[in-house]
Amino acid sequence: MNPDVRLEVRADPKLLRAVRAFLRSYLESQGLGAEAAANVVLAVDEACANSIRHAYHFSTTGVVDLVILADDAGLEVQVADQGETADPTLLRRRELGAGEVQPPAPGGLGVQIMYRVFDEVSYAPGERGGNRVTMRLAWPGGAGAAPRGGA
Amino acid sequence: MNPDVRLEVRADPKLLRAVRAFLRSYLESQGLGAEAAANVVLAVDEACANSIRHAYHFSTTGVVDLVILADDAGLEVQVADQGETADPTLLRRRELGAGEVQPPAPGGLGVQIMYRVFDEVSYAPGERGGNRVTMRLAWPGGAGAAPRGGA
Amino acid sequence: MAIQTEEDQGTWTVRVSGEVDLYSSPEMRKAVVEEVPASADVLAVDLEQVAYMDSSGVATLVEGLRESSSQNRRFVLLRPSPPVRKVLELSRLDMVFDIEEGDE
Amino acid sequence: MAIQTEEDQGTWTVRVSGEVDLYSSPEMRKAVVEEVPASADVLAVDLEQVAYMDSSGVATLVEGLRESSSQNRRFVLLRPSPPVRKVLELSRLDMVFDIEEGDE
Ligand SMILES: Nc1ncnc2c1ncn2[C@@H]1O[C@H](COP(=O)(O)OP(=O)(O)O)[C@@H](O)[C@H]1O
Ligand SMILES: Nc1ncnc2c1ncn2[C@@H]1O[C@H](COP(=O)(O)OP(=O)(O)O)[C@@H](O)[C@H]1O
Repeated sequence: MNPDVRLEVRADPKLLRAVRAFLRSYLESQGLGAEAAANVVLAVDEACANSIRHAYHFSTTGVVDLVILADDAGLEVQVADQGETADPTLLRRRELGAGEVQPPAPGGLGVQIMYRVFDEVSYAPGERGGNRVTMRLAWPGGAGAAPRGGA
Repeated sequence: MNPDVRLEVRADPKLLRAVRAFLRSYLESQGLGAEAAANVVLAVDEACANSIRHAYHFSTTGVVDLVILADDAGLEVQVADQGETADPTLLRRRELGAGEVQPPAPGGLGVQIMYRVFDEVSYAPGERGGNRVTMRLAWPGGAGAAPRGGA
Repeated sequence: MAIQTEEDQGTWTVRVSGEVDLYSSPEMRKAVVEEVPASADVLAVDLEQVAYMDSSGVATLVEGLRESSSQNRRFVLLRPSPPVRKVLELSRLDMVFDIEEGDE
Repeated sequence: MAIQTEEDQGTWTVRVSGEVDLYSSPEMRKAVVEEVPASADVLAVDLEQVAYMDSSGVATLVEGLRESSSQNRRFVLLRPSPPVRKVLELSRLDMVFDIEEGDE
């Protein structure tokens, strides 16, 4: 896969809207349906928001680094920061067992959304500190099935 | 000025739409009016299209590199490529004298659009070949007059 | 994002429109957590015009729900738009809220 | 971008919608330069639904104009949208085209 795009954004919550606009248009041009695209946009936004909040603690001098790759099989998005490295136990997939009810807590949602939207999510500490999350999604309908190449 | 965004896009015409969507949303969040924003989007798109066409000759392995900076005074956008360096005589501002009529030729429009939209446009050959164009615009209404910080 | 508020016979309605995200959710928090009049028996958050909501928006709604419970106030989400429904579902919190679809 | 064509009493109408840019203008070129039937006396390019046009779109319209002149065919732009007007103006080519605003 050759990266289609690399996007380095100052860690400013105000810039997230433009990142989402980019992604929506990009995913549409890749032929991904609007609903699936909306989910991807949400999950990537959550990853960026986590870098801003938890890695940089809202210091807007930090940079959030997105890499977007696509081929006939699927999509890969990487989101990296050079802030405070996360406690790995907080980054695990959690699913509710039968009969369990999600306690309505106001936190702990973003990472689980990423797991639920993408087929694969893996976190790694950055080379020089920070965090990198790599998220992969097969195009719906199987390899090369999405009508990529659409206008 | 600290850069808000750096965007490296594969030199594929199909990706320009997403770049425009990013810019539109970014300029709106900077408080620039819709009409002025549309002009900026057009001029930046012309610079990117020139890198794809003239520097890379549509070879999609090239990369177009955008840097976007803003402060209270204005906006700066840089578009760079590492392709074939342009003949500088083709990059000059041309204005029609009184009574002159633009010959309706199908080329030679993009660079002049950039000069007409931005306050300052300057071309320089890249450090290792290629081209870099730097475009600056004061926010309409004078220093800090644009209602920046809007949602 | 934009917020409009309205009072009608003990029901305090907060109408949210646009995109609710890390940048804008603090403003929504003011409206659904901090600035609800003590006299309100019902807090209704109208989400029909919300084009986007992230988990910080969901977290804010959870705070509004908790705060309302502690005040014995009913907390209801009115006509959540498809993107709101989706993020609630992905957060596994769609069953936690009192959701109304009708015309108020 | 999407293209629709229609023939009516010697007038060939090409209706363009969406965004015309470096990626999509080759398709518009087909419709306004290559695939116009020889029988057409008038080529009308309807630009009312064009949300964006760059200079490659303008260059394509100039080609259509030239090609039409050489065929003794009238070339007219119908109801150009504000973004089309803007790029024609910035290209200093707004006076070159025959522009019609009316209902055809
Ligand atoms: N990029 C990151 N940098 C540092 N810590 C992170 C990062 N992403 C996630 N975390 C950690 O993982 C936790 C869970 O994240 P999340 O599921 O998004 O919920 P929340 O952000 O509401 O806490 C965060 O509280 C934080 O401690
Ligand atoms: N990034 C670039 N790389 C190489 N050449 C360029 C670049 N930008 C502009 N040029 C040169 O400048 C000329 C004028 O560009 P422009 O005004 O956009 O018109 P057009 O693209 O229709 O020729 C181009 O034909 C090309 O020779």
